[in-house]
Amino acid sequence: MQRYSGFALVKHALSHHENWERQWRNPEPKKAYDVIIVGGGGHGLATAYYLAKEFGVRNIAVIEKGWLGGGNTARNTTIVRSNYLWDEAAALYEHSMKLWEGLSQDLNYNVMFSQRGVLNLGHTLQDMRDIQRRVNANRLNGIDGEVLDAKGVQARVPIMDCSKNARYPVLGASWQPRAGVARHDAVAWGFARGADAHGVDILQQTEVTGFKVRDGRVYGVHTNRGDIEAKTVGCVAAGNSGVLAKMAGFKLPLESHPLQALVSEPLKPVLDTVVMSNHVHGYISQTDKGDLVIGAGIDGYNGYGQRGSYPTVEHTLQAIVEMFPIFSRVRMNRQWGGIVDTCPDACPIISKTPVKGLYFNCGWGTGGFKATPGSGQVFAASLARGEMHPIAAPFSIDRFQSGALIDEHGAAGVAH
Amino acid sequence: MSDPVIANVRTFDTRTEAKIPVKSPLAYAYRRTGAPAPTGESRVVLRERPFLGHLVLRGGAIVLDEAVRAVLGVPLPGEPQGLTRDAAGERSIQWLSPDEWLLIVPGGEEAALENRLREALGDAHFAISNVSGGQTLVELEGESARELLMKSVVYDVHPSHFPVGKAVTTVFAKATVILRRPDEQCWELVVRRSFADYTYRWLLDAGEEFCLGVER
Amino acid sequence: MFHIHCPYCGEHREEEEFHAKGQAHLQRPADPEACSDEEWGDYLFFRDNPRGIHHELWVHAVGCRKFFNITRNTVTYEILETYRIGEQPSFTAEYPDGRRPQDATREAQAPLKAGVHA
Amino acid sequence: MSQPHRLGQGGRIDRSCKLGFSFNGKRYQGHAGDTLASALLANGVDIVNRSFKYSRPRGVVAAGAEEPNALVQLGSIEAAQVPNVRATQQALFEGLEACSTNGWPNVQRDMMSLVGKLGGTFMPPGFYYKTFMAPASLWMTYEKIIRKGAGLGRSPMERDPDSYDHLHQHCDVLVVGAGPAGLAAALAAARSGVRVILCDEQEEMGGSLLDSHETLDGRPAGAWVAEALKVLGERDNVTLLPRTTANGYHDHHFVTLHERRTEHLGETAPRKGGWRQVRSRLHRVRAGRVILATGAHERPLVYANNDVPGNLVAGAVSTYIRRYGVVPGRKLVLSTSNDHAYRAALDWAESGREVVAIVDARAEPDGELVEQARAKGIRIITGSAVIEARGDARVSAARVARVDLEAFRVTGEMETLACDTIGSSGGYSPVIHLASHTGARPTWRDDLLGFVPGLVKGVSAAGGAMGTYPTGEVLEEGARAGHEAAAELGFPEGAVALPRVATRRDGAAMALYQVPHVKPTLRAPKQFVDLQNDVTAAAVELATREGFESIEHVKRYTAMGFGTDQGKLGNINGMAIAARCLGKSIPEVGTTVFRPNYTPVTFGAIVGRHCRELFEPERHTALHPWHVAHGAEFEDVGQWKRPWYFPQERRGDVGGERESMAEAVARECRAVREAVGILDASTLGKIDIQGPDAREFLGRVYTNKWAQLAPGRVRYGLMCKDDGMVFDDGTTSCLADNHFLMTTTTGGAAGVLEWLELWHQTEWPELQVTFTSVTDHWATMTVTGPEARRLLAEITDMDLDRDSFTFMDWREGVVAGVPARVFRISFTGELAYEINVQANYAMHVWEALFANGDRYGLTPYGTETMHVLRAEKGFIITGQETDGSVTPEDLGMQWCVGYDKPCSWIGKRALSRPDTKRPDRKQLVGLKPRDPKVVLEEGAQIVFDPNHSIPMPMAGHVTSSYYSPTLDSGFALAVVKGGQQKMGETVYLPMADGQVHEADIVSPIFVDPKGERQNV
Repeated sequence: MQRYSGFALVKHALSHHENWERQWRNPEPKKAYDVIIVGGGGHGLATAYYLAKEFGVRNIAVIEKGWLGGGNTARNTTIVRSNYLWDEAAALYEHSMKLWEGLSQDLNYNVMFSQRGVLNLGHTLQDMRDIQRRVNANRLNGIDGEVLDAKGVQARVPIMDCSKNARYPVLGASWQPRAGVARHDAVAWGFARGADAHGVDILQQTEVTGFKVRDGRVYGVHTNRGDIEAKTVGCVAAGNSGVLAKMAGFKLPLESHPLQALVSEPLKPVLDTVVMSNHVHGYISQTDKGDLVIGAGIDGYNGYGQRGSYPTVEHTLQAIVEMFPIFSRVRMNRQWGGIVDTCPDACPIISKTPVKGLYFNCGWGTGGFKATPGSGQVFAASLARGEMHPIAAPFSIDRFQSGALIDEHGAAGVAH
Repeated sequence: MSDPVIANVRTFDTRTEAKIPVKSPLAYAYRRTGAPAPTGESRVVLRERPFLGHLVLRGGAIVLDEAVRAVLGVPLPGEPQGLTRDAAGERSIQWLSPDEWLLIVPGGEEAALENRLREALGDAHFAISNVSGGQTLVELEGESARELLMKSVVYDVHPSHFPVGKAVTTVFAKATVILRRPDEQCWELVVRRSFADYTYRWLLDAGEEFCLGVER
Repeated sequence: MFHIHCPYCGEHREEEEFHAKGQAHLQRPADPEACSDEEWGDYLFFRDNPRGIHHELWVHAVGCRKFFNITRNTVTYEILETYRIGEQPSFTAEYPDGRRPQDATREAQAPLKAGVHA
Repeated sequence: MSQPHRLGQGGRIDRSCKLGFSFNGKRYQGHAGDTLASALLANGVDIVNRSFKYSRPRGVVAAGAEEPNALVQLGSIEAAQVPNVRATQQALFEGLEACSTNGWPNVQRDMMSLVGKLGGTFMPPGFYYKTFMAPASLWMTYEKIIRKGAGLGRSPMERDPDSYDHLHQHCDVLVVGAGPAGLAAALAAARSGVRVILCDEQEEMGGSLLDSHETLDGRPAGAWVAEALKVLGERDNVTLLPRTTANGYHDHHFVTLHERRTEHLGETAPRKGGWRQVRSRLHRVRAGRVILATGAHERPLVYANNDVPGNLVAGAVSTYIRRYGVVPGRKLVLSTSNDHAYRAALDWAESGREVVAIVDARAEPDGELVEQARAKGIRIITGSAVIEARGDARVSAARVARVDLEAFRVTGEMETLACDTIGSSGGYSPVIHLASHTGARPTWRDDLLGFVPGLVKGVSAAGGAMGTYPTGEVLEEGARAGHEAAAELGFPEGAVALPRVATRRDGAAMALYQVPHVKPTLRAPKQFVDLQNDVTAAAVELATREGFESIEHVKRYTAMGFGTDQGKLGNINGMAIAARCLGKSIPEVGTTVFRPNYTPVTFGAIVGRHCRELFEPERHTALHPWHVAHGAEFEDVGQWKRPWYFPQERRGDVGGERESMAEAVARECRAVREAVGILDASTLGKIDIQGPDAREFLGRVYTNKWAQLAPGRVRYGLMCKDDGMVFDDGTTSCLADNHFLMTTTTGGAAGVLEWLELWHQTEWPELQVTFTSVTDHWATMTVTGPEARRLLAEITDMDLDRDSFTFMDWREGVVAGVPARVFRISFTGELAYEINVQANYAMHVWEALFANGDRYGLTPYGTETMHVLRAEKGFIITGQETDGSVTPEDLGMQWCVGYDKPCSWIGKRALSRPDTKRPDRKQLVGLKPRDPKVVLEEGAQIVFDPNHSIPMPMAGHVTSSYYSPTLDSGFALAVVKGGQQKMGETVYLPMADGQVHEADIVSPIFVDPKGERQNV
């Protein structure tokens, strides 16, 4: 693999950039692999990367029906944080956060992880109780964070309306300094390049059409480019997980919903942190290019159309203008939608399945991007060992029968 | 004050003939938001008709129709979105859902009406709830009333789609209203009391360009 | 934004008047106490999530307040039909172009499928 | 004040109306009918901006929505700033002030351009990803520097003085675009009487006809437009919306139209007849059928230095001359691969300025316009193209060479032509954006050299949007679309009479996107594909070399098409270049997907009136005015404003400072425990339940039993979802055997009513029961405290005797002359009466209580005091003690669970799942801090072992915590793992400040554990 660095850039500039190598190959599928990962998004590529790099698995394919990183990895609002309420979720996301903190160097690919801090606003007394509860839990779990009052919020974000005149005045916020944003596409590309360098075959434009199952055990997949064998198959297919599970003959407690986001036109820097409000339903940050990136909650119905309802966009912008009245004359450039696979308890499934050798990693809802490295790493460990990694274990499908849900809807309250 | 006729249900006349000061749902809104008087320029005039009798009638259409005809002298609107009125235009009944109607009558008549209906209906399965204190009627009149509504409700208010005699429950800004067209001149909004201040403020704001005036 | 025909109001109304309430034709087990934990978990949490034709429960929340069903394509978002609680869909994964009259007759003769409201 | 490039005549501007404006601080003059762009060109302003990445000087290249360069900052005052306004779409008005969005110290001499020039070679696409990684600790510093270069314009820093609104439109046929296709479609549809909306984004309707040379029925095209608009304007069934852009096409033919109502009049909305107009309006249109008559955008060619000011799209040259009377230069070289671009050279020549040459990539162009150019003596160089522009701040020459497009190379015969303007044309791209929003995929047409829209049911496209360009055919296609749309809706009408248009013989066009250069692409001077994002042909080529093979990857890696123009000019060229590099065809590298908005839309317009006071409904009770008048502080509970506490002036300090919240709450608490307090409880949800099966129904939705509740009695109930988790609670009263009044929490009212309907309508339709909300009908006043009975007795004749009107009874009576239902229920633990009267009488009754209240010490209290008092009694608040993961058993409320009820009520089955049976679930307990002065933090986490290392196992958290004036101590409710079995044990609460509080687990009932006070 060509090393990337400032020096390399200068060197290549002298040869008019004619000698940059491909970042990943475009190989023909082999007949068989040790492990197949279905889904070439951030999580799938990360799984393959860690499997190859840390667990010594050499013969891996990532099967992607479209283009790598073309799903939710490319469609989210790039927020990375780990201030989750429940121990299980906190452990998972904090594990991920630690990987984020060295990811650019590890991948030799600058994913532009910008730890500019995330504010989760509270507008009601119950919001503030929930914030205190979460920040206290985070602290005892070793996750950074503090509770700010309205003045503290105003000091961090001078352009926000923190006055008492607002319809829902800002009462305070939780503040996680280590949280921030990253460049979403670069995460997929960086993992793809890293995995490819370790010999992983990334098979784009290859669609899984079924599983080869015998005696309750998986031994390969059918694809539009022929059958491919493997005794271990990990599905990391986000919104399409339900469709894959159906092919394998079982159901998942998942529903795929549209999630929309939008960007403004590029503006000179005006907002240097991430602001999220669950109560008025909007969150916002500004990219290094100057766009305000804005998002909100999911649409209420199932949808694979990568678009949602217009009122969701209206409500989101109402919330943004309520928080930031100065943005009223700013203009919205573009909106888009993703397909998020949501679980009843707003936590993912990282689990064995009724089919031996077949594992699923899905149900990330709106929280998937920030978990990319952590999810990939614990899933890789689980696939390599045939036993679920301790951080992944609580996220088993079984919890929907036992009732041991990890209900992040409850007091954490904040998605994304 | 309960009617003993039907012991299974407790009726209760929440109104009194005593001289008790009452506050209409819009009373506070006038004070808080202001109430510009209509002028020659006003292309919309707003008028509250407070303290009317509002009853919600639930049950099967066939059973209720007979009783309503007998008691009120008007048929139950059998078609969705139907609104019928008596000859004087003072009493109206509108379709809310396949088993739900809204009766609006002059204030003070509602309890007696409820009792007469209950009598007429006997032991059929039905329900009547008095909601007179919970909602108010707001009238909009004038050449721009329709445009003001277009700014406010998602429902199509074009005369071809919303003829006289129609009534719908729909989204008004971020609240719910019942919108009715009792005659050519006038639109009626049935507004929930707790949303009255919001609805009024919205109407004044959206009606500014039509020089909206408030008749009190 | 969807334009939804409310089968009770008899006309198309704006999506803002409605709330989506998840999968249609879910039936609560007749005897919950007789269910295994697995069956109860299935009833609580496991839903169809098809890519394509889906039967959904909606409520005309700002309107007649009635619940009803929608057959909708989850990819194109085309609404193929709306029908009242207790009625059967004409468009299904089996009959994506709608049931022909003879299909309907045949099904009417067969007992109602499980998971459908009476 | 001269306008060197303004023609003496022609165009649609009003020369008698002069408008002064300023750009980058310099004063200029233009005319009514100008856009800012045409006025700048008229005044000879070449450089309007600096480019985003390389800070290269940029000028106007187009004349409409597709313009990528001419983005300016508008506004003379802070509050009126608008960033990134496209000068080509901004009508000129008197006093307009604009400046470039980039360039320091100014746009003419930009220091950053040095960085661009020197550093440009080190900034290939994706260079960010390849560097700034070492040392890791410095990235945030690098990022700060990178961010300095971010953005185009800037946000205003003050509140918007303008307002916006929405109009909910419904129509049968929506026609987007009022060029020839759209006008014909609207005319045809309107004849049938269906409701038609015709919108157009430009200042004037007419589209391409406004600068056409053609005659329609022998008259100038403009005259036909005027007449068509007159006919349409006179029809009741037609709404004309000029200056209105269809920006988003959503499901089921819901289209949003952004109407700029005052942006052509001034930077803030002027007043009109005493009222302030809205700056812009968003029409939310629900259409039966949609006809897209959105025309086509001309593609520029990609050649070296094609971004130097003076490079324009050929069609824009014509538009400026014909429509605005502006020739954007003196000497033109035209580079084309088709006939229609010849029009630009002909117009240029007709305006009296020099056409140096027409450079045509085709070997033997032979169309009518070619003949006209030849006849005018214009030099035509065939089989060639402009391969490079020369010049820095303005084009000074064009390098022309013979090109072999098959081999993608220059074959020699180079020539340099002195000129100041290069017009280029690679053909048209149909405007397929709106169709693309619907999710329908466009298809590539080799014969048209463009994508035509995919069309979902109910949409049609006509004219340029479908790749049809001859005016006669466009009119026919438009009329057919209008006619068919009406016919599909059931209104067939005879065809509309269309004007005669002479047909022009055009030669075949040739596919040309990137022009080869003598040097290979990676070594040639920059050939721009996306001008706004500074994406070059070399960048696209490099991306494909690095493995980015789908057009989506190429776009993301290079940022192509992510600008505010969404790649209207550049996307197809970029796809063609990627296709060439990969040896594929254009459709093989992907299709082009567009998202709303077609052009950017002001946030304010999308928000409409839903801002400030109207952001969300503020619900008020009938007693709200009293609370305001008495200085209440309010708490937001759902959409309601509830009094939180009533701070009074400090005793003996009239007109002075008011109490703190702690002081007010302590006073209110004492009043209730020692005298009498009053709470406005009107916000509680109230549902009237009637029917013979009402009682059965209650038994199924509540956890506890309802079979025996007698008329006149009240009972508390808990509601679970079927997962066994508590979601609401409240009291329900038996009014009569078949008649109940249910109360819900304030925030849960709507949800509970819908919940009841859900179960009734879908699961138990056989039960005869109805539910009707009566929340707003009743006003509810809670009078509570030891003096409650005596106070109430002052204004009622009701029998309040403790033995006849007992706890959990309700009675009817007259209170202060008003019919009332009075409920003896208590949320404070004190003697309490909840008085319910019709809301219109509420203020009278409330004031009557106060008229008699002084001698009993009547004190109004708010939600905070209510919370303290109920917590002292261990009463839960759903949503505070519960969070969707708490069962009735976790709350220790087994007394409220009917385990032996005959039905399997909602939630019952779930309670026997393994996890809900665990003994170490978090259970509700009381916490008594060891230090009575400590009020634990709500949300504080509880641990058993405070010395454990991080991560520390947590055993629960504090759900409610207050200072109790009654106990003179802090106290709390909490959930603790296995807490009900740990009474008396000590737990620890490690806090952020390093303190570790100790507390004992106690019963959650702190005051009057036997419940005697409420029974007095």
